[in-house]
Amino acid sequence: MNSHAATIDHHHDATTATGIPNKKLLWWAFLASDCMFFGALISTHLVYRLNPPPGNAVPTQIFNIELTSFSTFILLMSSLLMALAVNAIQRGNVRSTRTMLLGTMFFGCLFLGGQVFEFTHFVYVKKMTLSNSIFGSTFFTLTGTHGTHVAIGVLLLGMMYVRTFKPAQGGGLLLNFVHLLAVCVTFGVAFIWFVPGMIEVVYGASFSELLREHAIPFAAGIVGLIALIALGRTRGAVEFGEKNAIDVEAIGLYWHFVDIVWIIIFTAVYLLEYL
Amino acid sequence: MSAPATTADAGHHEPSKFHFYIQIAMILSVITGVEVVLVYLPIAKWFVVTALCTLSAVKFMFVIFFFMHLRWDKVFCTILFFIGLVLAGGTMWALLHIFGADASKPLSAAMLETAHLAIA
Amino acid sequence: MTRTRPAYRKFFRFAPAFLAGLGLVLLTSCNKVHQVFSLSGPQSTMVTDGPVAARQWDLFMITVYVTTFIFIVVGAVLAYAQIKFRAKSEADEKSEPPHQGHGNPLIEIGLIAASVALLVIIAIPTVRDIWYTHDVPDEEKGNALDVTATGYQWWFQFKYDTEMVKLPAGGETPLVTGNELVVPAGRPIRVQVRTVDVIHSFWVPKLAGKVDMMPNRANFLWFKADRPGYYYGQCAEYCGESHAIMRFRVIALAQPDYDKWLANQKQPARSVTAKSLAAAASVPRVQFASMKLESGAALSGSPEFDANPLAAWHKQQDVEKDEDPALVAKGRQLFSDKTCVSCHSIRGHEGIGVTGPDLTRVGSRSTVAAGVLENTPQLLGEWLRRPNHYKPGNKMWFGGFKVQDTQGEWQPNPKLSELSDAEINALVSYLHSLK
Amino acid sequence: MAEAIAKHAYTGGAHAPVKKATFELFARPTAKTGLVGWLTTVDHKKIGMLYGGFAIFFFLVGGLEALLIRTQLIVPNNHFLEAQTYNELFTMHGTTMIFLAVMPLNAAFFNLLIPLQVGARDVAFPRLNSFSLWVWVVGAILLNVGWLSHFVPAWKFGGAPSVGWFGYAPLTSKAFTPQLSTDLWVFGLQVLGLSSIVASLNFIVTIINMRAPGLTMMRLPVFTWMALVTSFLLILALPAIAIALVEVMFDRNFGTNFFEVSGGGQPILWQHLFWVFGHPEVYILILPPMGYVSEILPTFSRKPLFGYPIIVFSGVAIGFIGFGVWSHHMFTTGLGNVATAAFALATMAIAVPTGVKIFNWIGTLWGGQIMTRVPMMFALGFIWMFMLGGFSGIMHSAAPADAQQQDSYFVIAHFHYVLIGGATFALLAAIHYWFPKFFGRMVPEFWGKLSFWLIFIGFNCTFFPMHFLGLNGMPRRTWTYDSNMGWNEGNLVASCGAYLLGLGIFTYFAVLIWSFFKGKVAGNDPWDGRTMEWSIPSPPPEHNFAAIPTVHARDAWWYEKHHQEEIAQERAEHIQAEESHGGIHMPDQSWYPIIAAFGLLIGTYNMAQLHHPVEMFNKVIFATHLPLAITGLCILVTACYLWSLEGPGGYHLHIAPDGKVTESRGDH
Ligand code: HEA
Ligand code: HEA
Ligand code: HEC
Ligand code: CUA
Ligand SMILES: [Cu+2]
Repeated sequence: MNSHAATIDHHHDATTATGIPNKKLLWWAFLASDCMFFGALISTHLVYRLNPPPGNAVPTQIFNIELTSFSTFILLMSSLLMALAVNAIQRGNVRSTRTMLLGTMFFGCLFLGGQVFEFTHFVYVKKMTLSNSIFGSTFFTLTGTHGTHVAIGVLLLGMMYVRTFKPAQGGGLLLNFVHLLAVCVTFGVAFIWFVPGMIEVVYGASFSELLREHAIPFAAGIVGLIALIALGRTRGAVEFGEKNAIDVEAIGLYWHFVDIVWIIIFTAVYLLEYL
Repeated sequence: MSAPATTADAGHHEPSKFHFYIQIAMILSVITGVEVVLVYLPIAKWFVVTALCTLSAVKFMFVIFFFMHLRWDKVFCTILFFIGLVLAGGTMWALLHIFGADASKPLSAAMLETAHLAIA
Repeated sequence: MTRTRPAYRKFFRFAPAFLAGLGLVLLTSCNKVHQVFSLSGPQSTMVTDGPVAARQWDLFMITVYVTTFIFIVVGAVLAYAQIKFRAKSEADEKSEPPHQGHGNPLIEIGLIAASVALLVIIAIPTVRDIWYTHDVPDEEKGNALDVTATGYQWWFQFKYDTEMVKLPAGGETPLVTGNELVVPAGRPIRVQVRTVDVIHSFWVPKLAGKVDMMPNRANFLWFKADRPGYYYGQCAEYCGESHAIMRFRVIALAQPDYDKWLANQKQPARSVTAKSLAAAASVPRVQFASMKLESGAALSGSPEFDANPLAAWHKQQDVEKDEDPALVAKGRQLFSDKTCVSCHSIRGHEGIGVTGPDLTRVGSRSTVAAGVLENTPQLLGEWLRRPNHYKPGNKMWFGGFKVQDTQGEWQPNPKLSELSDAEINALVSYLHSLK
Repeated sequence: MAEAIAKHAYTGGAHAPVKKATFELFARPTAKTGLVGWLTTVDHKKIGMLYGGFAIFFFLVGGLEALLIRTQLIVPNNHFLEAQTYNELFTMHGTTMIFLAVMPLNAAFFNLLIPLQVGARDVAFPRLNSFSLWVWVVGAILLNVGWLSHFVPAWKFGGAPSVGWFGYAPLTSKAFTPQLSTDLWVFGLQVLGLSSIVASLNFIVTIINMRAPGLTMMRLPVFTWMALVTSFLLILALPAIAIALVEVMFDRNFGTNFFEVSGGGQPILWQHLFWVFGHPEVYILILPPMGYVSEILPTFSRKPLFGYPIIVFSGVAIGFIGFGVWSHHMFTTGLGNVATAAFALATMAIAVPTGVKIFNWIGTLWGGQIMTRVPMMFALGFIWMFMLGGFSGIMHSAAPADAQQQDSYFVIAHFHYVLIGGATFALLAAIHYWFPKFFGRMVPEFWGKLSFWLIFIGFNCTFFPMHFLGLNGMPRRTWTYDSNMGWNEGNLVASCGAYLLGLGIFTYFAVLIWSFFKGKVAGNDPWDGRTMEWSIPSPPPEHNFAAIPTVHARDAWWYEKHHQEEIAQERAEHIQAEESHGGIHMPDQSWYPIIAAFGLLIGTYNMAQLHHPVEMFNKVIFATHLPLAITGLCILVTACYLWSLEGPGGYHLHIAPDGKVTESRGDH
């Protein structure tokens, strides 16, 4: 079977009883389930907002709405890139798919970095921790779970990205593994140290101070980045192609879902507090 | 099959939605902007809450129907997802009502109220 | 599948009929079986003594009537189908299959409608009674007595919110008792249920269904005792190791008796002086040699007690005749020395503790340790000697008799670990003088 | 063209090029038998049997726990067990029976039957299926390791979990149960939930997407329908408890305040989240049994199911309404009148669709030729007993009356009637019914009937008196009671009944074991069945169907039996078509699912004791368990990654005209 011999209809799979590809069905069912996950978490948060106990944190004094709005925007953009990645692979364009995947991961990282900054800021500056108020407990757990979803999404995208390099003739597992490691290190360093640090800088911290403070992680990040660039050059034919559109699309579904959950969190947890 | 897929006959592919997606993303960003501005405007609270909920719902629908392709997929996918969505929404609604009822006022919050009374 | 029907088939065919017959015979004749199905125990929900429990039982009976009716109808049809359409022989089983009918929508809709109609019969009184059992009816609100019941692992504290007692140091505080709630009969009682630790539940079956003592929630229930009586209560929500024996009692008294009881409660703890004695005692009354209790025995009510618990309770209120002031004084001293005071209060005497039940009038209670043991001198002594045997894990043992070392292991508390017989004797005399 | 896709996309993934030089960490096992064969299997039938075997083992363990409970309660003030041990026993009895016996037994039947009934060669994601199984095993281990501390003092778990099967907060907080056992309970349930969600997603896709040609949804066997509804219930209900467990876990380990009253927490929230899961859970337990019964009754009445569409619809309705009644477990927690009334009425509403099922089963019997074989007896027993249990459920739903029943033995009676008289009877029916299919041997009728009567009588002796105990005020979860409460006789009868019941269960399984070795050889279709699984050999071959069948009617096999020529021709064509494009594609076995599960075991076991130092050989090796926990999770992630790279792989089977099956790998 050749990719140019057949038109692949990305909305119909002739081998299944319903015409929906198995993977797509699996992911939609999982997302239905995930609705309940977040439903339970958001309920917990809102239930405790109904009748706050004495000594509860006051959200509006803690939130930084500009930053959060910016994060929201970032996540929306990542969704756009994800949609474009699917669009690209459905048209058989592996190159462009890679770029879009990296872009999605990059924006995901920005979002995560923003959250890391937000969390540390809340804990060290606003003195709101996981345990010193019920608001802290529910807020961190809810947004943290969402953040974990994003992080898992980045990891999955990274795996997908690395997989686009799998040589057509097989083999290369080790290289593949190193590649994945480079992705993890680079993006990990980016969202744990680099992005939050840069936000500090935007808010007035000194850049050189930052460099000195996190010298080791930054060095690791740069090594990772170089490895990424080196490994990212095309090396012969790859196995990945238009037929894998469903794989990219599946992860895309997950990614967009994480985005819509944030749409709800942004309104229910942040914006409504300002009324 | 291993050839870089860019060489594939473009005629067989469905038309690119590149520009369409960008337009959607722009609409989404604008809505987000409007939302943030809304909460600071001096208008009636009920109106803002309604507006926020509607706008979020609109964003939600845009993402699932366009970015997540529901619009182009079999309806069954939509049904499947909405089963989860509706049940989750219903459960949340019920929980919020149960906890919002007078009988559910926690003692710790009641303490806060009496403290306020004492001050007043 | 053998050709000839094995003989055992006959047995199995008649087994149901045989069983039904046996069941009937047993049900009607045998006394033991009668006891199994009789519902007249001290915690019966059927033999009710108050309007709330009565309503609940009546509602239950409505559900029983409706479901029994359905059971008889559906069961009859089912049994008929099972017998009528059974393949009679091997040949039957191999014959042409019966008509492959697929169903009949009219029958279905009819049955659905019938089910809904039957459910409405249950639903209406259910909703009515939810409101009735929730709170004291408006016309009786003015007459209601408010108390607060608080659950502790594993005992109950009762506070009379409106009955104030003077503190020796000045000021006043609501009257507090433990494990026995004394109320006036004929008046609605509104109980605020609270807890200091985990979830417990307040349940006096003959008076009212249970309401849980939820942490951080202002739950309450109401009941009314139609007549004076002695009622058994029990914690009904699993609350840890000794949940099974977290019991309590409600004693309903006629209003004059109640007033008398209340007046006495408001006094500080009773002190025994030579003057207050009716007659001099000579022998210690507690015989510890016989303290061993066999398994299976009733611990919380002797036959005499069970014959008329209310009378037994009244008797318990009387001061004992043969008190020994010296022994009592020694007991009072020990109560301080052995650090009992750190957990228990005896209003007017020593004692400031709040982690254990208030003991100001412990001698007049009919049970010890939340309904576990009858409050006889012997059993009270048993309690003091081996609290953990009678109530595993209880906080008097773990925290009093045993304390935690730095490793978190429980070590015997040198002050308290083993009380001698003489000490127990003195303590019991003292505690029983507190009427 | 479409056929070509069919061949490849059957396993849903990328097709590896012919000459593969993958750097393999673990060579893909090919052994079909032996330890490796079972550990790495992706065959739904083997996975089903493993589920079934484990589940039956735990059913016996749970039953043993029940017998210990009944022995303690046989006389008042008994000292056979200590209070703490008793509490561990009922907690683990409930948890074991529900999560480790009935649920996995249902999962076993899902695995065994769904692909056969929809006419597929395996489930949609075979390796994921194997992953669910092993993850389930991890959960079972975590829940049960606590018992070890009763035997080996060095294992300081503080005994088995003792918080009750619904673990109400705040009893589960560190202040009240500092022991490790509670942490293990939390993680154990969490892991079991993960397993169930993954398995259910798989079944949903299988049922919806892998149906044979002609098998429309309204021709699906009722069992498969109920499996579908159950799977939906699982994926939608489990998240609620998963979140609740996360919250408890955070409370215990990271000082959050979800259920911590001093920080403003409300323990009632746990109850809501638990029962949002817990009530659908009881329908998760009963819907598959309703499915078995709906298969067995028509077979032995030799008539199709009466009112098929309505039975299906009412199953869906039960599932849906089941999400709106959870607070009927909380009538005594002071919900407020409106909420109480609303939940009471919603609960009653469930009687309607359930009743519809009962009526239709009776309708199925009506006018049939009832053959009272053992499975049929259990199925009929199910109808009777489940009906009784349902009625006591209706009594509970009258909220004010429930104030007297809640947490009393009346509830124990109710749910054992629905769980044993309902779920277990149907499961025993199902085991007996499908045993010949999967082991190729018949179970002797006499011994089957004897065990039925022992179980039936024992069961009623045990649990019928409990209604009266409950109404007479006996609270549940009490390790002892006093002799003056009027409960002595009832408890004595119940305990004796339990021994009889135990004898019945013992007979039942002993006979099964005997039949496995010595039973009469069964043909393909010993009961004159109606659904597709009876059309293939017993035990079914690895590839299930020589040719994927085309379905023409609701009771597909029954139809085929009555239209033999037409079908035979169709079959032959199918076989030929399949062989012409390379034979039957079968997925390869894989090590990664079990390795991933192993990583999960290491991870969760150590996460449960995060704040304890790691001791080995009386030496502290790490200050906390964190490094080990991370190691476990890394194993998990790595295994998943390798799994995704490995691809479904696969080989082909070729069926010669004489029925001989040969295997080919690689090139085709
Ligand atoms: C298989 C599991 C199963 C099933 C199917 C059910 C079915 C039902 N259950 Fe049960 N239930 C449990 C398992 C189950 N339950 C468990 C495990 C608990 C205790 C948990 C714990 O506390 O540990 C429990 C507890 C429980 C409670 C809480 C009791 C308490 O703690 O206070 C309630 C309250 O309403 C309840 C109600 C019902 C009802 C109304 C049904 C209905 O679905 C029943 C419907 C069936 C019928 C009614 C019979 C057939 C119908 C007809 C013949 C039609 C005509 C009938 C009428 C019109 C009435 N159940
Ligand atoms: C499907 C679920 C299920 C099943 C099948 C059972 C089966 C039984 N249960 Fe069940 N039970 C529950 C679910 C179930 N239970 C739940 C959820 C609770 C609530 C727990 C809680 O409160 O948290 C409970 C609680 C509970 C109690 C109340 C405890 C208390 O509140 O204090 C009692 C008391 O009698 C009891 C008895 C029994 C008995 C006698 C059986 C019998 O049917 C068992 C029959 C089986 C056997 C007797 C096995 C025979 C085996 C052998 C003879 C061989 C043994 C060999 C090996 C182990 C290798 N159960
Ligand atoms: C660590 C605290 C503590 C200490 C010290 C302590 N107790 Fe207690 N005591 C309790 C608690 C808690 C209970 C309730 C036990 C239960 O029923 O669960 C109790 C119950 C009792 C009761 C039964 C009360 C009733 O209402 O049923 C008596 C009597 C009693 N204690 C006497 C004593 C005596 C005498 C001493 C000293 C020798 C003592 N206690 C020391 C905590 C303590
Ligand atoms: Cu308190 Cu049970
Ligand atoms: Cu329920």
